[in-house]
Amino acid sequence: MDQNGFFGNWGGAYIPEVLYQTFEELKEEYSRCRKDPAFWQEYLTLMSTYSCRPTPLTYADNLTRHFGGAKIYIKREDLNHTGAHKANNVMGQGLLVKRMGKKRVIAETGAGQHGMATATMAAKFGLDCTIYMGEEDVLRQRPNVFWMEKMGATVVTVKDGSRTLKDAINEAFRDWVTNVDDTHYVFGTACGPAPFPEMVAWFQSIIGIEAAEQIMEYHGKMPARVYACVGGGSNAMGIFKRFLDEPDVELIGVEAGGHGADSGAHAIRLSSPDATPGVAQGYKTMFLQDDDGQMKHTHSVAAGLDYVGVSPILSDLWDKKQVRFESATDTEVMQALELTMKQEGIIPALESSHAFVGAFKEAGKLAKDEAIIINQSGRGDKDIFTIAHAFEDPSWKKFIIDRGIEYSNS
Amino acid sequence: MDQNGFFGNWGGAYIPEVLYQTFEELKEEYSRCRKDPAFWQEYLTLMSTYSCRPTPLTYADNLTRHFGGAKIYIKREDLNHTGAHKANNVMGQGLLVKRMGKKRVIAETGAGQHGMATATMAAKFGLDCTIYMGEEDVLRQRPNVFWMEKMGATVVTVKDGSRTLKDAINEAFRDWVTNVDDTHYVFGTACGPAPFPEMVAWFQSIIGIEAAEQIMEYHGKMPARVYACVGGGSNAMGIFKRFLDEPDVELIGVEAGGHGADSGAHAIRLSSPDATPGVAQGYKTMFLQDDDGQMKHTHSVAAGLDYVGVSPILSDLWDKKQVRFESATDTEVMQALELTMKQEGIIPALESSHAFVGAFKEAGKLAKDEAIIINQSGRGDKDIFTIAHAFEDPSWKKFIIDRGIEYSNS
Amino acid sequence: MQLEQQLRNKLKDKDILLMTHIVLGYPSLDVNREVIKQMVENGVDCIEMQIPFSEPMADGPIILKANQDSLLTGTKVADCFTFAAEITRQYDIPFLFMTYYNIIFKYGEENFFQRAKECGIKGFIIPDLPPEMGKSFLELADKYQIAPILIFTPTSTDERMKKLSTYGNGFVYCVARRGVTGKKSEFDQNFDGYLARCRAATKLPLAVGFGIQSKEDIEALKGKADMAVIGSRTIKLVEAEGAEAVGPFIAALR
Amino acid sequence: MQLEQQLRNKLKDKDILLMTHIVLGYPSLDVNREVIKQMVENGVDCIEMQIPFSEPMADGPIILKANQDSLLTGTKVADCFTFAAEITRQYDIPFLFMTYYNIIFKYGEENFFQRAKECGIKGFIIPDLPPEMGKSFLELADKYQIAPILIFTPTSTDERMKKLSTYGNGFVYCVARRGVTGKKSEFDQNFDGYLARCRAATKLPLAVGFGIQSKEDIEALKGKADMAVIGSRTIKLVEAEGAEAVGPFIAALR
Ligand SMILES: Cc1ncc(COP(=O)(O)O)c(C=O)c1O
Ligand SMILES: Cc1ncc(COP(=O)(O)O)c(C=O)c1O
Repeated sequence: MDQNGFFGNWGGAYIPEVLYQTFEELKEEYSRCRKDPAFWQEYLTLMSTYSCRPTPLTYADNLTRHFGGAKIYIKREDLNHTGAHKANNVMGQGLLVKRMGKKRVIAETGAGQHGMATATMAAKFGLDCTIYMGEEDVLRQRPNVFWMEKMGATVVTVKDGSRTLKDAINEAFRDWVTNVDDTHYVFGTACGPAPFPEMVAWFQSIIGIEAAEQIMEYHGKMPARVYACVGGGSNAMGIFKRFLDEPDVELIGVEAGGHGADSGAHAIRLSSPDATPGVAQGYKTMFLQDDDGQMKHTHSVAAGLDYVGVSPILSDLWDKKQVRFESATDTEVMQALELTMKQEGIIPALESSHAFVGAFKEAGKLAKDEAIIINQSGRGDKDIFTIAHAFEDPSWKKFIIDRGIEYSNS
Repeated sequence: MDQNGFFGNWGGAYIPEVLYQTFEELKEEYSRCRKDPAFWQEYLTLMSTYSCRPTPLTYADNLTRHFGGAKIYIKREDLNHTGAHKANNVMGQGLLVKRMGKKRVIAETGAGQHGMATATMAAKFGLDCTIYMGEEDVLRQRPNVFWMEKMGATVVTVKDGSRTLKDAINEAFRDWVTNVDDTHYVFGTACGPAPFPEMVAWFQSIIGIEAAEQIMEYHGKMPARVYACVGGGSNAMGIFKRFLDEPDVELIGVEAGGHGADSGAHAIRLSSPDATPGVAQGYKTMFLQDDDGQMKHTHSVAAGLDYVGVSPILSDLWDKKQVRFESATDTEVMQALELTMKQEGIIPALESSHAFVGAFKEAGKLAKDEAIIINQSGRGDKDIFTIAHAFEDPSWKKFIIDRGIEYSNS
Repeated sequence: MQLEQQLRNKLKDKDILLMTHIVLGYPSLDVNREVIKQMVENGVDCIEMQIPFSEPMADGPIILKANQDSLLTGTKVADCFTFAAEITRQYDIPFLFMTYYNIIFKYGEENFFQRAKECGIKGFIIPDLPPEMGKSFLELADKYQIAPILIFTPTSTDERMKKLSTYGNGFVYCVARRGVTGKKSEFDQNFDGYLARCRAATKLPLAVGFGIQSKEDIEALKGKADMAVIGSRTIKLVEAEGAEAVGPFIAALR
Repeated sequence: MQLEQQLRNKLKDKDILLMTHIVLGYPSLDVNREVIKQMVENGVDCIEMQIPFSEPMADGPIILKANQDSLLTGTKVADCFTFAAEITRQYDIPFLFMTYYNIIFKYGEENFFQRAKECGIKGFIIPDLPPEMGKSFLELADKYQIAPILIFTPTSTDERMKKLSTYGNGFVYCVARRGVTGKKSEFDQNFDGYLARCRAATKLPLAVGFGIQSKEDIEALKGKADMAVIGSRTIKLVEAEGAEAVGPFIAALR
């Protein structure tokens, strides 16, 4: 990151003036933390006592045999407290908030995972908490709203724009510019104005640091490829970072193909020509926008990938061809999810299942003495409403209908 | 355990003759495994690469301050793969099944956690799997049924008797006597005929072994008390075992008080006079039964504690006053759950919340330089249907009604 | 007269004996009365009366449901004793109690034996009480001269059968197959081998049960077993056609 | 004539100037036309025309909705330029573009400046473009003599204001409070202190915006600021009472 917050052509901090001072303080505190080994140690201790870091690297025996190629390893971010890699970033920012002495946190959330993680951190650190969530996502992920509220957070349903993640981000910014003095905005992914992309990627880098150590222990050498899904890019950067300087490791980011790259209903920013450079939500990156610069609606079965922008760090790595980008359609995602459940007894989140698709397409073509790592960013079992729905499971539908009738009559 | 499978007056193996041979083989394999340090090592490796052992011991800062007494530590079995301590037992038995060369596993399940864990293990180990689940529990915990089926298990709804856990156990036994040659019955708790109580407690003892090491590291001495909820008794035995010989550690098992000890609608076996000695489901223990020896209906807001019997090992420790037993009512449980979510950002399962009630009642009376450990046997976020229901959350109800209408119309 | 001797006496006149099964209180003790009458009058040699239990883990769906329904209508262990006393006075064939161990344990083992003796019961079949768990039970059986009927199964090794035989009395109940009551069994070559193993392991008469439903099944057992056991089949019959149907059904089996 | 000079000339005759705000295409360009007419005829001194953007992150609910509705009816950037060209020809007061940076970036910075110049636009207000991010933007502003309006806020330090001032031109937009457009501000002592800081930091005229809704608000600003900005208030007015209501409202402010 250069001093203006750019990674090559991407990034920066396109922020309203009212936030200038708070960003100065944030950057200062962040850079103090980065230089202070005690901070990272404090972070590690927190993550190993409150969440369960290091998360395991699981050898997927059956999937490996199924595809007959490279050994498939799964990095188990699903086993984090609150069920996804989001906890890494949030707990890290929580420590920062404590240092800065702020009393309140806000956050946007798409899938609900980042909101859950933030509400959790706020409960633990005794902070007030407001979560912004697009109306469409509230409808998709109601259970998360219930839990956030139970943990004491206020959940605000955002009814503007496409009523998804990007609108929740806008609304969170509106809160921030209003309550800037006592409030920290816990940005949920490696996007947004600097220093967020780098800071979030830093906290998430714990994933790759652990994974590298683990794969060396189990496999004896670096993996041939590492796969991660790419929404905003935080779990991807989290696992990629450590491997960037390893010459023989290929890094693959898998984006949300939705109904297909040609359908217009997707969230592919880097692996299709639909996106163009733009500036929104405080940073410059490849956006899905029209010729006037208006953001387009995106679609993915996975709420957490249903986003118009992408980490400026990833745009830069894409420019420099250090990361390859692919996409996975909704249909492929459901198939990969089903296969993984049946073969390994593991339930990846819909978001994470995109990374599995990418890996499954390529694993069979690699030599058996190679290994690949899939970053399982989260667990799917809390997404029952989306997953059972997507599978159109009849007994699930019947169950919901019966419950609905029961509640209607009571 | 004596050679007939008794712990003091309790236990034994009251099994149909057709199972005799299979129990002989099981006991033999089990005793081979117990003697073989390589087996335990294999078990540890599996649990640290597939689940995330060691699970953390979390210091509950806010709760400690809230009660103003002993330091409260939480053993985080909720962070296990599949979300509860049940995985410890199931993965252990899975290794045993592999050794015995059986191709199929069956299990009973109440809350659905043990069924989930077994279905998961079966997927990973490539075994056929059938899960028996009482109809009432299927209705309470439908999402678990969905996941078990997705992992390839057959879930059989048991409509006999009280249509809960004990009936699922009976039905599993009926399957076992029929398919004894190729099938192993993965008993889900420290009950049933010998060697199950001891074997399950052995696999679960990993909880206490870790917890003891962790508390020594964080607190510098043994805890004053250790709390665990008691359904069948596996998570309780799991954490208690290591502390049994520690003279200054008091062990407290918390049973399901349901609507209250005097209401008749509870599942208190040891901490009220309602239960009497009996023999059922293959073992001798304290059962909730009438004067003729017919088992009574039990009640708890937590499906996993809604059971007529209790581990014979715990009955023995109760006899010997090595464990103290208390109970927690449904109402107390909901309050403890809510407090824990708000204060610590942690969501205990309804079952586990019983242990929290026990600890909360006593923590304030202990000195500040003492520590207590609560065993959080599982996570509550997958119990959204029970928990949101129990809280009578209006927006949850509305969400379900709307979804139901949507499904009805499609 | 001891159970074994009673059966051996009967075997002097018949190729094979017939034991039937009823669940006490299902659908009612009155119907039980009528069914027993039909059974005895049509030549049944021995009847096992099941005292219902809430957790009949070795029983299949038909008997399971009968147990539960009986309990729902309020059948108590005390009623079963009273009924047994009445019936054993009335009919001259041996009557046994079949039940699960908890019924005995909860009643108090010795009380239970004493009361059963008073009621003229000749033997106990307890599917969840292996001899290892039944030390005092077996001693009391001896003391009260009530036959403890032990069970052989296809999974029992020769050695195990021999051992069981030393504890048993009256006869041995050879379960025809793996599984619970109520389903059809195959009486094939394997089965013959199994029965031969049973015969070799004990001097007691052999009863064969689980899945016997027809005259052919019984014919097939002649010369190999001493007694055929009809279980769920008559329960289904009573459910479908009433108690009166039992007599003709039994008569047709011979 | 440069924007600053234009304003200073006006300030010779008036205690305080009035700037108003419209969202182009909301509810339609036709209504915009009528509203602007009413504004100019009733003495408005400067108008900022917002080119709608899908992500107006610094705007409150009223302007946010106006942006979205305008886009829904199909407003394009090209339409905004055409409209601007028409309006600037018609009225003699300065017109500014307010928009978010992506609209300019996507159009191509230089193209955008060129076209805006052709259309007679005198300044740009871009709330998400701090000078650090706007190097080429500021160079082009200089080249095309379109004033880059920079923004002071109550959170800006003296040092920061000084720095901003060196990049700005035309006037400085002093945001009255933390937050987004559309809510009432308190013009209290703190506010006076803030305005004094603003005045000390720059030689440019000071416009005060965010939450100015009434004659009293404007009166309170006299002597402290050079221009009052009315934003969301007129949008609400047009929604509630139609474009004709704008004239009397503006007239009553003076
Ligand atoms: C489980 C999971 N994975 C991935 C993502 C996508 O975010 P990112 O690309 O920042 O990792 C989300 C976002 O909510 C998520 O919940
Ligand atoms: C989370 C959890 N805790 C506790 C229990 C009770 O079982 P046990 O007493 O064997 O630990 C269950 C049973 O399903 C459970 O799911």
